[in-house]
Amino acid sequence: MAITLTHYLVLASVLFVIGLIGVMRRKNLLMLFFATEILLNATNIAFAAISHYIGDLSGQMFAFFIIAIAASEVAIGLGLLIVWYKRTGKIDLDQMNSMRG
Amino acid sequence: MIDHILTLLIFFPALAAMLGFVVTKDSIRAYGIAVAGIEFLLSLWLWYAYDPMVSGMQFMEAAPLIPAFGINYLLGVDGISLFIIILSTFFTLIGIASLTEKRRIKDLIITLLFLEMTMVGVFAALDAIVFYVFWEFSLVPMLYIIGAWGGPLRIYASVKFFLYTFTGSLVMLVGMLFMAYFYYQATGQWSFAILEWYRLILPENFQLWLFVAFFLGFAIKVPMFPFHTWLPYAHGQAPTIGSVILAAILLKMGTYAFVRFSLPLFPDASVFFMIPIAVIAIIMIIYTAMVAYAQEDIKQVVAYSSISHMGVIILGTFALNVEGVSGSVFLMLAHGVVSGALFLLVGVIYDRRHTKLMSEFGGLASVMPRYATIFGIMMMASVGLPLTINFVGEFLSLLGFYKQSHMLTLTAGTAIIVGAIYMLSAYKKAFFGNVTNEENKKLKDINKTELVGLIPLTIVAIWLGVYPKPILEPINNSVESVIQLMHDKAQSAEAKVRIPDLSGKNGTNTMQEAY
Amino acid sequence: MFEAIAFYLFAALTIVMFTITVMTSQALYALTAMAAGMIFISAFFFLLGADFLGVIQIIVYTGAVMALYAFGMMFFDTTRNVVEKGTNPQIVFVLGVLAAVMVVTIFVAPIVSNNIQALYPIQENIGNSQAVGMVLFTKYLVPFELAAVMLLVAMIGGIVLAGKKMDKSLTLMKEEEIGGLDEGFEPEAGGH
Amino acid sequence: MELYLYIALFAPLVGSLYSSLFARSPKSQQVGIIASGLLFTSFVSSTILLTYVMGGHTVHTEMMTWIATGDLYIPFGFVVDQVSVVMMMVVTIVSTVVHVYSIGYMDHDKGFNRFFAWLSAFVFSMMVLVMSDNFAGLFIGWEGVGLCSWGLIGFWYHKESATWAANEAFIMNRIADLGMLIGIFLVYWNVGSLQYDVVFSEIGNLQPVIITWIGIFLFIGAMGKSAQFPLHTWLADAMEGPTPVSALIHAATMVTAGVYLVVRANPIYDLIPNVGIFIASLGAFVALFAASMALVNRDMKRIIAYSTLSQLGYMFVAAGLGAYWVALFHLMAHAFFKALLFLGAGNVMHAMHDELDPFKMGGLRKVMKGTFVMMTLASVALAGIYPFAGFFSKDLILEVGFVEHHYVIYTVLLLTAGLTAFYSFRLVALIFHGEERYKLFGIHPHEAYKFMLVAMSPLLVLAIIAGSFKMTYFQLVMNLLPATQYHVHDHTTFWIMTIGTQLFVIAAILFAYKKYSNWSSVPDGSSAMEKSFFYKLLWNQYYIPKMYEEIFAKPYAELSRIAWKQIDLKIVDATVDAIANGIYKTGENTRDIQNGNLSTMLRWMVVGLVVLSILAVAFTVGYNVVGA
Repeated sequence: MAITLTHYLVLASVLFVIGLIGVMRRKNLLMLFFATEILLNATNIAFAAISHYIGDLSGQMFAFFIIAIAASEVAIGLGLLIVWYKRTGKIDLDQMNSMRG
Repeated sequence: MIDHILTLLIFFPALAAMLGFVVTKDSIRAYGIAVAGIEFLLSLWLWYAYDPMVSGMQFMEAAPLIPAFGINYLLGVDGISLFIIILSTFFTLIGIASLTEKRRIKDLIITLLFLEMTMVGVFAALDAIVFYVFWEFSLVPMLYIIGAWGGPLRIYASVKFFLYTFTGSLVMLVGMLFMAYFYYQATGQWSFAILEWYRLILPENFQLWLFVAFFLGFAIKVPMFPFHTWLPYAHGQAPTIGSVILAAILLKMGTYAFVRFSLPLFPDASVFFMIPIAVIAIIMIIYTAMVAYAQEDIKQVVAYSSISHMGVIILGTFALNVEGVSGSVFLMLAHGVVSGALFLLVGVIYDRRHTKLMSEFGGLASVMPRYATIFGIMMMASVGLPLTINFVGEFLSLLGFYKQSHMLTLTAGTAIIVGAIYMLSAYKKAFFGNVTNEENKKLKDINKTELVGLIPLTIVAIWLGVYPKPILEPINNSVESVIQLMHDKAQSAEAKVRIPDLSGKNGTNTMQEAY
Repeated sequence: MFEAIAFYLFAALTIVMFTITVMTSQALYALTAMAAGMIFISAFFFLLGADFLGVIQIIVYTGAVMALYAFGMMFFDTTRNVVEKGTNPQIVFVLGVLAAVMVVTIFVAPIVSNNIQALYPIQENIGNSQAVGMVLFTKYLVPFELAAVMLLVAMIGGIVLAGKKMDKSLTLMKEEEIGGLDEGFEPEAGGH
Repeated sequence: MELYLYIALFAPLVGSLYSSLFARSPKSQQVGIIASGLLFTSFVSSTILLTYVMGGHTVHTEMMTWIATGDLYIPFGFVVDQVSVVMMMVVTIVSTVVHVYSIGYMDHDKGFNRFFAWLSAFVFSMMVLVMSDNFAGLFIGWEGVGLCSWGLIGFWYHKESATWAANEAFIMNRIADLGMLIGIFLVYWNVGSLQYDVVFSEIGNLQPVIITWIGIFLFIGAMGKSAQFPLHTWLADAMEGPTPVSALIHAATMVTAGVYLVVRANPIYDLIPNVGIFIASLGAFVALFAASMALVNRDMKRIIAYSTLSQLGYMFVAAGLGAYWVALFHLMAHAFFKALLFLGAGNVMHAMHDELDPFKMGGLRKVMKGTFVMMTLASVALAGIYPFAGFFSKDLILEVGFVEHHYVIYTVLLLTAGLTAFYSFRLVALIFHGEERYKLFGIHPHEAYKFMLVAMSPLLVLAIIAGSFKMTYFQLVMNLLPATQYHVHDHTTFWIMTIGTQLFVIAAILFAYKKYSNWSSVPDGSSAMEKSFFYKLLWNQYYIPKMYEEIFAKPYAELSRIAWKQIDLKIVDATVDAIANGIYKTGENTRDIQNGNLSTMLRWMVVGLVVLSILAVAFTVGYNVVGA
């Protein structure tokens, strides 16, 4: 019973769905960030798996860049989060409605 | 200088308009007349230098704009565009000379000069992108004229005018881009030059789609039924000068573009769509004539009559033979002169009474006889009486289309009946009968400023009706080459039959010579 | 066989960990579960022969990112249960599953039709790190540099944003004082 | 000779332009005199041309190109041949007389100068019509006379009825002109030219069905101008115009243009005898139809107008049966006596202060001797009594009908001849004989100016002697028209027919005199006759104008209103606005998405993701399916 690409992809999508559920469920901004990390990781698995099964390194390259982006995102996101928290004392999504159109 | 006369013609008014900002308010009128006069003389010079025996483009100018995509600044005139350019400069001159507007006259004249630039640009452009740019630019001054000097509903009218025509031309732009892409696929090079597009022979299904894309842009501009509703609003709200330019020149852009783009680029599609378009044209003719008959506002009568006449122009264009297309091009000029004059005339009475409702008038013939006379002449020209300018165009357009369809022409011919009905009844309501309204009893007859505009128009309307040859001949030569080009390019058997072959005729230039 | 066992094991673990991350109401649990999940993911990378990526995953994600989150959490009240307002979990679920199915199909479809060809084939005789390095510093040099710059910018940004008024201890200050820290902005709520 | 041609053609135009210069100025006698003088010049030139043409020559000249495009070439070409010269003579004679007469008739009118501008313009158009050497040129004149007719019917533009009648005439003519135009198109696309000589020499090569259509459409044009049924209503209404206009345009010249067209296009109609029969039948019908309406009418001018209509029917009978020269001859003779009749009626109107009801006149014989004599003689000529002009032309048409074995037509025409005599003399008797009923209305009639009577006298002379030109005329036109002599070969039959007709007509005259010469009261609609169905039917012109009003005019107006208010504003425009509003509303509604709540946004993001994924899958699968 060899593990095929499909296995990995299914896993990746399951993880992605978990991430999505998190994204939709969470109101706490910090927890939301966690969910996005899950999304990114799910994609990473998919990329690495495709890369492996096709025999092309490009997939891994993308995974690297995703990691880099995730790192940056965390840095900036947390920074903003802290500023927001300092201002309002809350990190609840529902109360961030200053962008109301 | 003659080599760059088209560039001069296009940008001289624009430059003059820029300078106009520093001219004082008192002298702006004289300045405007002078600029428009010089421009008009330049266009006459263009006519003088134009060789009527050559059917192809003349005074061609070229300068690269974006060479990578084959977008070039290409200009040129042939018999089809030459006279519309002259008509544009002529009407700008007349419009400024007979301007009675008092509000912010400086802005108005500058706007008009800008408008003149765009109009000349549209008719002189031989590159699709340049054409498109001028085409869209022309909306802006007109939007401003309607929006700033118009009647109470002016904002609605101007926005409607702008959005409507703009939407149509966006579809047209897509068509142009695709056309250039197709050219790229066929030749490996990008080109937006219309003359180079002429050489392409497109597959029939492409022709159909592209034709529709171009058609939408043009049809809204013309405006063809059922895209016409912006026009009555625009005319109803626009100041006199706006209506005059709109009816005389801007509408012609659509019909001109049909002749310039649709026919030579898509001969098979033109034949394919000939009957449906003719049906639309006939609906335009009869339906809008009926609507015109029901109007209470004399300006709306003229506005709807414009649409009705544009239907005849479309019909002539899609006759796809020399008689019909020459007739429709001539009718563009004729309708420009006549409808422009009629709008000027309506403006005269509006200036005096500040109403355009016919029920307010009646018996004007005895109070303002000179006015009534000129109005009568122009009305008869509009009705298409022989020896007036409109007749030549209408006669040829209908004659041309008769070759294609007997029944449709018979139906379209009712234009001469329904046209007479609404025009005569409007004239009767406004001018005949006794003067019933006290306010009308002391109206002053037409004054010198107004005559400055109307007399030349009257002369032109009759002169070209009696002796259309100086204009008809160059038009005929250029149209012949377009028709021959269409015949040569046509693929379907039906198109080969419908579009006559002129190559056997003496003195007709073949496709290669012409373009 | 080993591969299959490893895959299923780690797959199960990852899914459980991430589910905890998403579902728990304790921020600390979430953080911890996620860190564990990250490490389990690196196992897949090793399984797939992407050794370098696996190492990076552990170092960067688990080492750096999680540490950052941990620091970040110090600012917030983490002991309290995170209260989420009710959203309709069914819709959430259906949408999520749907999306996942789509994603799977998207990825699988081209492979079924064998449309993908390797641009940068993995060479068998050299190690993964070496291969990665060759590709990364040749074909992907510009994106790599850009990523580096991005990281730098993010770092500076993070410091500037979070580091403002570091000299003041927010935990020791009174609510009114916290509110007055940002000039020009009115604090909307009076703390917790 | 070309010089004379141009003089004959353009002298009226010069007169018109000259008069229009003064159109704004108060009345000045010289305008009328100069215009008349120029008309006379035109007449003299026409006479010179006539003598030239009688010498067996024709003049054909091309002034300049008018329209030339593609294969179409239309010049301003003019031809003076045997047919057109006859028309030119008729037009110039009658119009010169009418011009001079108008100087007196329009004496007190404010629009005196304007009147001459229009009138001369009309003559110019008419000359173009008859002299043109191609169909397009004919059409110029055709529309030109229509325009002038519009201007002259509506000359008193403050009168609602006049302007209405003017518009009616113009529009009705336009309907017919469309037929004419289609006929021209057919000619062009089948022959390739509009020049008469080319068309007539090549018309035989066409398919019969096309020739038939050409004939029909050209005749539709003729029907409008000559007011044939069903386009006849405008002619009676056109009597709103000044009387000289009625004399010139609506009796002598313009309305006969249709006949002229058929005569001119005789090579076409020769090939399509079926259409000819139709024309003749319609003509006979109109002759009777119009005469019947004239029987009861109480408007002097309308009676004469119906009489004109009836006579036009005669002409069409002749033309339709191929006796073109007879038609043209009757056209000429009719022009003289009908114009005379109208001008006489004008005198009466003047005398009666624009009263038109002959029942309110009576006994005018004593005050208006000259007019009385002229109108009586004109009526005699109209009735066709030997040796007046009408006898030679009208009886000839009867003979044509007989010889060509169209006995129904013959009978109808014979009956109509009786009716004609009756209503003509009913009019004469009512106006000039009997009691002086006008006194009840306090009118003091007076005879017209002397010079007006003098001006009318050439017409009188011609109305009397025109018949004697018959052979000269025949010699002249047989060069161009089929020279068929219409003689009843059997002498006995001939004499029975001639004398019988004469007796019948005279009996009708006597009956009219007997019934009306002692009329004493003004009918008020109470008599039994006036209540009878037939009287009402005739009085209301067979209810045709009313029917047109109900069937065409009102529905058209209503439909127009619907087209504007319901379709244009409520459907077409509303659709456009609805699209615009739809876009606007979408914007308004989707604004709520941007409520600033991040989790809502996130949810939308997921929705978008799902949609995009579905699309991607659909395309991929679709691509694979199609590609495989």
